Amino acid sequence: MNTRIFLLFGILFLSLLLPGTALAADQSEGIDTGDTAWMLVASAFVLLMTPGLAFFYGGLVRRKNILSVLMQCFMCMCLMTILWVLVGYSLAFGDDMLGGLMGNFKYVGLKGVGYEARGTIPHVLFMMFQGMFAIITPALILGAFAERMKFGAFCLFMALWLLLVYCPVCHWVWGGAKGFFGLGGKGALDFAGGTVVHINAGVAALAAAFVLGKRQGYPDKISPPHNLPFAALGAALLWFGWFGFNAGSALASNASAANAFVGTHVATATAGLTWAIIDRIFTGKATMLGMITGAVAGLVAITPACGYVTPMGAIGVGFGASVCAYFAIAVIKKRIGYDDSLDVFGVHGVAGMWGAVAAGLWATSVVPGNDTNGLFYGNPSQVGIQVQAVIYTTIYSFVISFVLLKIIDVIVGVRTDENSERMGLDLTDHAENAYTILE
Amino acid sequence: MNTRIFLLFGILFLSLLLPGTALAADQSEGIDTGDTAWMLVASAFVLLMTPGLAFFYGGLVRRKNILSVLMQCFMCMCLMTILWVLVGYSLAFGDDMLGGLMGNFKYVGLKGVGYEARGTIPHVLFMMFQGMFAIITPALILGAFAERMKFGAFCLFMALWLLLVYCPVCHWVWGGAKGFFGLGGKGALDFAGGTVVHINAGVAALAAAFVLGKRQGYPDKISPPHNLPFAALGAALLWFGWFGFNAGSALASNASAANAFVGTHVATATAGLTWAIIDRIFTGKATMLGMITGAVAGLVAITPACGYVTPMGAIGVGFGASVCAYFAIAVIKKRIGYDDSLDVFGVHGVAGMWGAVAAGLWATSVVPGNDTNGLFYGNPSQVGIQVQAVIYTTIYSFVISFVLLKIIDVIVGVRTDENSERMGLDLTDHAENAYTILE
Amino acid sequence: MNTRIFLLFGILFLSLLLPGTALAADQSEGIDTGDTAWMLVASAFVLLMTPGLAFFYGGLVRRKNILSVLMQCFMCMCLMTILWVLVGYSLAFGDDMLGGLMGNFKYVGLKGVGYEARGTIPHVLFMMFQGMFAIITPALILGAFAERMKFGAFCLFMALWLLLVYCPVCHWVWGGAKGFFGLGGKGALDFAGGTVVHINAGVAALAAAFVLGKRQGYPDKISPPHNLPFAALGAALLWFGWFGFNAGSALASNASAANAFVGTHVATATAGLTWAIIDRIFTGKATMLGMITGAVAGLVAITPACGYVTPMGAIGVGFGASVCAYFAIAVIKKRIGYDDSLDVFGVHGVAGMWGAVAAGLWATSVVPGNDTNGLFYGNPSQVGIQVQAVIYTTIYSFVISFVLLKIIDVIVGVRTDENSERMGLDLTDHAENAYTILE
Amino acid sequence: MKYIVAIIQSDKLDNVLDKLEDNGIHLVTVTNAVGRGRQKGEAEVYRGHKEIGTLLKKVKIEIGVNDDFVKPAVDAIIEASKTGEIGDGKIFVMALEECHRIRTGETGNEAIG
Amino acid sequence: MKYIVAIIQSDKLDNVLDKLEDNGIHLVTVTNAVGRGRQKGEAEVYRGHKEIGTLLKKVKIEIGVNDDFVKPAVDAIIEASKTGEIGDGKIFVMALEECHRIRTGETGNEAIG
Amino acid sequence: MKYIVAIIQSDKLDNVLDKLEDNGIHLVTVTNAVGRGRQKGEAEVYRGHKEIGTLLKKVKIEIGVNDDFVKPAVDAIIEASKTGEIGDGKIFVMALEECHRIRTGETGNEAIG
Ligand SMILES: Nc1ncnc2c1ncn2[C@@H]1O[C@H](COP(=O)(O)OP(=O)(O)O)[C@@H](O)[C@H]1O
Ligand SMILES: Nc1ncnc2c1ncn2[C@@H]1O[C@H](COP(=O)(O)OP(=O)(O)O)[C@@H](O)[C@H]1O
Ligand SMILES: Nc1ncnc2c1ncn2[C@@H]1O[C@H](COP(=O)(O)OP(=O)(O)O)[C@@H](O)[C@H]1O
Repeated sequence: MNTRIFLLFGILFLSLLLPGTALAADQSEGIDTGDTAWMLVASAFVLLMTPGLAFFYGGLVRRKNILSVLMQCFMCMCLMTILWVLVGYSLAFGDDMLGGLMGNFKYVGLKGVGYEARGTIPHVLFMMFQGMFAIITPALILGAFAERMKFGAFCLFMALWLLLVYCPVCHWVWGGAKGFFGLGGKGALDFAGGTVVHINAGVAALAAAFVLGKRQGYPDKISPPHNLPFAALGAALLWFGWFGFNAGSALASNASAANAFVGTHVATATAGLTWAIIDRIFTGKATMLGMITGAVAGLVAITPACGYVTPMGAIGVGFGASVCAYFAIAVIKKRIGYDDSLDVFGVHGVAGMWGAVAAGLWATSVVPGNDTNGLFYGNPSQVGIQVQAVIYTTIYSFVISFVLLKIIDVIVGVRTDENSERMGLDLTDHAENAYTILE
Repeated sequence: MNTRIFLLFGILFLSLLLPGTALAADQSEGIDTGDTAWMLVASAFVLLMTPGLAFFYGGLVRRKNILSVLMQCFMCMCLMTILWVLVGYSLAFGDDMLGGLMGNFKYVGLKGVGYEARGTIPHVLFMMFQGMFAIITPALILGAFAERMKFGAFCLFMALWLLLVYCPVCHWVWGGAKGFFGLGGKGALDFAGGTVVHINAGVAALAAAFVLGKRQGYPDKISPPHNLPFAALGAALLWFGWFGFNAGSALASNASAANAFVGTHVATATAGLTWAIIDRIFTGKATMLGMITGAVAGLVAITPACGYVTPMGAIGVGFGASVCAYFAIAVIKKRIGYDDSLDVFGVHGVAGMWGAVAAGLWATSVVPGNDTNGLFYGNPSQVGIQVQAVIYTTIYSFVISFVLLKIIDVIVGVRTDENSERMGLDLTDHAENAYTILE
Repeated sequence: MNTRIFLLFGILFLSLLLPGTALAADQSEGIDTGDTAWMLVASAFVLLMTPGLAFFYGGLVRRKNILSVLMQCFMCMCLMTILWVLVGYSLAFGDDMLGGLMGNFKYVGLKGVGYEARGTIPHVLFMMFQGMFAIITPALILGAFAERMKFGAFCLFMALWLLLVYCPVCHWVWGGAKGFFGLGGKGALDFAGGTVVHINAGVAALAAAFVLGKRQGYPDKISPPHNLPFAALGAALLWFGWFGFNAGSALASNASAANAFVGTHVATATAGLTWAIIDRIFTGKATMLGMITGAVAGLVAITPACGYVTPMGAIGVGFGASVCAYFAIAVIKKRIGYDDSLDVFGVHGVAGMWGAVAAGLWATSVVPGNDTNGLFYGNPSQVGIQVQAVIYTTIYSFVISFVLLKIIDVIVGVRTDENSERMGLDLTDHAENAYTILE
Repeated sequence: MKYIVAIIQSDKLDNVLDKLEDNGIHLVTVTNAVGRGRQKGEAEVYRGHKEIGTLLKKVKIEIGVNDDFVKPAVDAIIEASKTGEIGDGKIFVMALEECHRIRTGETGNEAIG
Repeated sequence: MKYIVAIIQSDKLDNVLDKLEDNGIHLVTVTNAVGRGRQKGEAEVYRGHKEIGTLLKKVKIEIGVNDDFVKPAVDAIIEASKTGEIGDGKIFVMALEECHRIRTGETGNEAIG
Repeated sequence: MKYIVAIIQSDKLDNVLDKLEDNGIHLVTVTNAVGRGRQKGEAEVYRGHKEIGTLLKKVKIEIGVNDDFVKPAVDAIIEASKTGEIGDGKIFVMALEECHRIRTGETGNEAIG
């Protein structure tokens, strides 16, 4: 595995020494300073979500595995970035290739991605904003196999998943794909990544949970979250960063962005409250972990919908998000019995599906920048289009992720050995301890 | 209590299914992308303050109560948001009702809060920015009764306090109230919330400390802050977010915002340094907790003044903030002997009062967007107006908060039972532990 | 020491009461709302870097010293701010004085720093943005003498270092210095502070490590980082805030800022990945601490270059950063044997030097806002200019820092006594404990 | 000389320390502990998954005493930490053969107090 | 009565607690510990600096038992915590002279179980 | 066989471990502890409120040894951890009746070393 990364890296470095591959000079005409300001900030916000996720996840694992979670998140921040600028952006946003399955190689090495306006912001900034999505999406998956995946296999899987799953689905929805795969072209609504990001990652997580199998001692002998304040910190950073994710997806600083911002906030608040109430009803007490889990489910669900629904519609989206995710985690998961360590499928997959469908329910052309109405505004057919997008993404993501993991398992093995799992990945995979005991 | 929230929630959810209540379509004319970019960001910054507060407070309580503090903060983020969009915004920014005591119901359910420009930003964004203030203000209070209030009673109190205390006072100062309550109309200066936010919350905190009574073992057997780095993290997030709070209150990205930004930073720095020096003088050593407490007091004090004073004036405001707050906490509190667990009254109430008065001292028309001079610039009468605003707010907030708590106490009881207090609220109210001991 | 600060403070406070020193009113003509929005945000981002640094450093020290690190960082946030607005800004950005060694006193007390446009943003905002740099730069140094410097001596050193080292070097590069010192005038490229910030601080750190000497027990009996998740949190905040630092240095929201943003991100990702690979090769495992250390080294190295190199060039800059810093820390430091507690020289000094040189390699006029080419684009002489700037800064910073510390050592003593070092600075210097043991 | 080990409710520690002081016993060492006993834990809930913790937070006190201080020590602990509810804990007493004060090198009865 | 102190691999705690229960021993107290033994630590690496930790994470179990429960307790611990690899730990048994249950004031054999 | 419990200044742990090694004692278990003694705590100040902590951070070392290693162990600890200032701590020695090595099932003198 090691050598593979190595090779890749070597080639890539050499290519830098050839200045000829650089970008062409161009004008800053058509660039709006306000929109650019917002997109600079939004990009930074989205980047911050990955450390947010790291703490959200890291607080929930056992003391001996927190660094492995943080490390995997940071690795996504590094590895995905490089893959994205070298080839991923091209696969996602290039012109159709393989019948629209993915983009072609026109933007490889950022060739042709310059400083000219794309919309009202520099093209290179658009590329970066999208690149931040390409970091967090794979990172979401890791919650499913936390505490037991080999680090080398992790890196390999993530790299391949980005190129073979994320980039294609991104291309279908946002990259202008035509023909069979052109979900965007077919009119599927996905403002900020319900299908591309959350269903995609959530379903891949389910596949991973199946391939990796259960942790030793699951479900009865797994000790509870080792540091819930860290999880709360992570949730807070996610909430904060998600404003960039959703309102940034307007790609401008306008009323559409404002609407997405408000919808995001309202849905999240509703979902957090809803989970707290469900908790209270079913287990007698409102829990902090429940509330932040609900909030994240709300953020997930509003993601595809935030550019199409009003703030009032967002209440409906948020409410449904927690109901669906709770049900998936507390009932379905138990019944089926897979070990999705940190409930990625429940929170991202299920709430993501709900959100995609909900966009088809509450979408309204009242919202600036949107002409599509949903079921509640007299257009029942939109629900069908949404469901179709969900199904395509689910099948594609599950199948490819499953196969990828199986192949990697054969080549290098995905699961750490029993002894390493007992001692914890921090020490055995990264040669570190998160906390000292005495000093 | 449970059932009450429930009902509320049910009604609210049903109302969503009626698409007729949606917002009217409208133009994005008059919207400035730069101003909107700044206000989007500022709103996110202000949201981040509440988790910041959660860690600032959470680090100071005992290990067994940190989750209850985090949970209460997250609950404010959820519950206040929903109340705000449903009715709070209307009560605060609607047209006068009850002789100007609060706003009327014109904006209920965000009816009429659309995408048209309010100033130079979309109205819905203005609503959201203000909504973030409605989250943090009640959250501030919880430091006073930390470690001993029942969670159900907490939710009830917070909801009522928002509607019956926050919204009215907000209406008086910023909502265009006329007549007796029209503090804004009378010329009281409050740029970003000295009266509305800090005095209001600080005084309510004092009332709460009286109603709730002392914690078991207070003052001698309360162990020290369990995690001061968390408190420092919280203070850092507060400082950061406060730029959105204060400079965002310019509602535009202009010289007034820049001045508020600089004043905020300078006053905070001065106050932090001042507290460190006071600490050194009176107890021999400069403490980290003292420095961050001072910084927060500085942030509080500059809040009402930052749109009116120069950066040099801000030094004066910051200096006075720490002196007043230190005196209130280290001397007055001890003498009176109430148990304001995390010194909300001292830091927010007292420093807030100082800041409101200080705005009347250092205000100068040199600052862009301001025509009012203060005492040091030849207008002594402004001090009187400021004092009047402080007094009105103090009396109103104290009385209503006190009565509210007493009523809630009779109905559901505000204080947790002795055994729960001993075991900690994390376990008894939220069925969780913040940290594992062994793994 | 105490009394000194005191005096300073007294004088300063009195000066406030003289309203005559205030700023002149002026127009907001020429101010762009988009640029201003971005610079408001960028300033806040840079401020957040200092707490980020506090956690990055604080997580790496022993449990008994974390508060002292946090306190020193917060002290920089307070003390440097005040010095900056009172006199530092003037020394850095005033007109030449002492033959261009530093700026003159024209801006003392922010006299003449008003609301008029400087570029396209209010002058006062430009002053503040620069002020945030003046906070973090001294703070960087403290990693070198963590766990053993007296707090009083620390304050004194920091204050003097700001005025006598930071302000002059800042003046040479960005302040328009002419003549011998005018590095900027000579064409040295330093977009966001490779020389001014990182080399400057890194070299001062080396001087400090020599003057302070080794910690008791170094190198064998120093226990490992007490809280690596805190270090990861700090690294995440640094990465996030650095977007403000680098892209903010464009002083506008344009294509140059976008390019700096992308370059920053790409270089950081590359450097993080590179360190992980080096770790894997030399010690068998990729470590979390290594990856975040690499990322910070990448951030440092791209700082001077980000406004001149393309995203592809940034890959080269990032790669070299980790290679150089790793070599400096794992090989050179061991051989020379000084105790730079948290590797400030290795990470900031060495990677900063690499970055300054690398700017001279990959600079290209393709990048908007830049006309200078580097070696790889046909202009070998640029490398010489860069090396010269590095040498000047290194010599000046080392000599003055060393002398300053020696003088302070004679007057008040820089090193804490043996017993305090054993017990930890938290308790002995700040009268606090970071964590409780029992509750 | 005896070596006393007491496991008590953690929030009773302050009480116990005070009472020991009253009974003339100043020197003690305290550690964190968790214990399994008859006491039922509070239910914990993580994402709808209910668990009853079996290991509950306690505090362990250790005291080396001369023989005639055993009773005062035991009495003090019982008096100060008894809540009457299950979970109050135990006191164990063992024989202590030697005691050294590190600072002075004193041993035995002189060293202990 | 005896006082048993066992140092075991920390991840074997659940096993040991279950097995003790099976053997009729319910009451135990547990604390975190680190130990130096024959076991070699995993190398730790901090910025290229390799260290072999000598103090490894363990868990300490303490049990006060009546004499006839010593063997069941020791057997249970050995059976449940043995991995066969270096680092499995030790069991120490000491004489216990007194035992008090704080809640009831019971002493001796009645108090212990 | 004896069971030695030593409470020492926490920053002297490294010294003590080295010295024990020198005296032929390799196997030890260490836990965090806090202690109340003659030593006065440093004042702590929280928002102007001064407190003198009475429980100070210590480290507890436990060693099971054969009889002839008691003296070397005690000497090593005293030598390596003595600062001469109040707060240096104590060493307690108890009789140890049984010792089992979990890995091998060995008992008694063979198991201990
Ligand atoms: N025989 C024992 N050995 C070790 N620890 C014990 C023993 N008996 C009780 N304990 C400790 O005392 C605590 C309280 O015991 P428990 O049975 O819950 O209550 P009670 O002593 O009031 O009946 C336990 O959690 C455990 O830590
Ligand atoms: N004589 C002893 N005194 C105190 N603790 C001991 C003693 N012997 C072993 N231990 C504890 O048991 C742990 C395991 O011992 P080790 O020698 O590594 O393995 P093993 O017992 O399998 O040979 C040590 O880390 C230490 O905590
Ligand atoms: N009799 C005792 N029983 C338990 N612990 C003790 C006893 N005597 C001393 N200690 C421990 O030793 C530590 C140091 O004791 P102290 O009286 O402060 O210093 P010195 O032993 O140098 O006189 C105490 O904090 C406590 O933890």
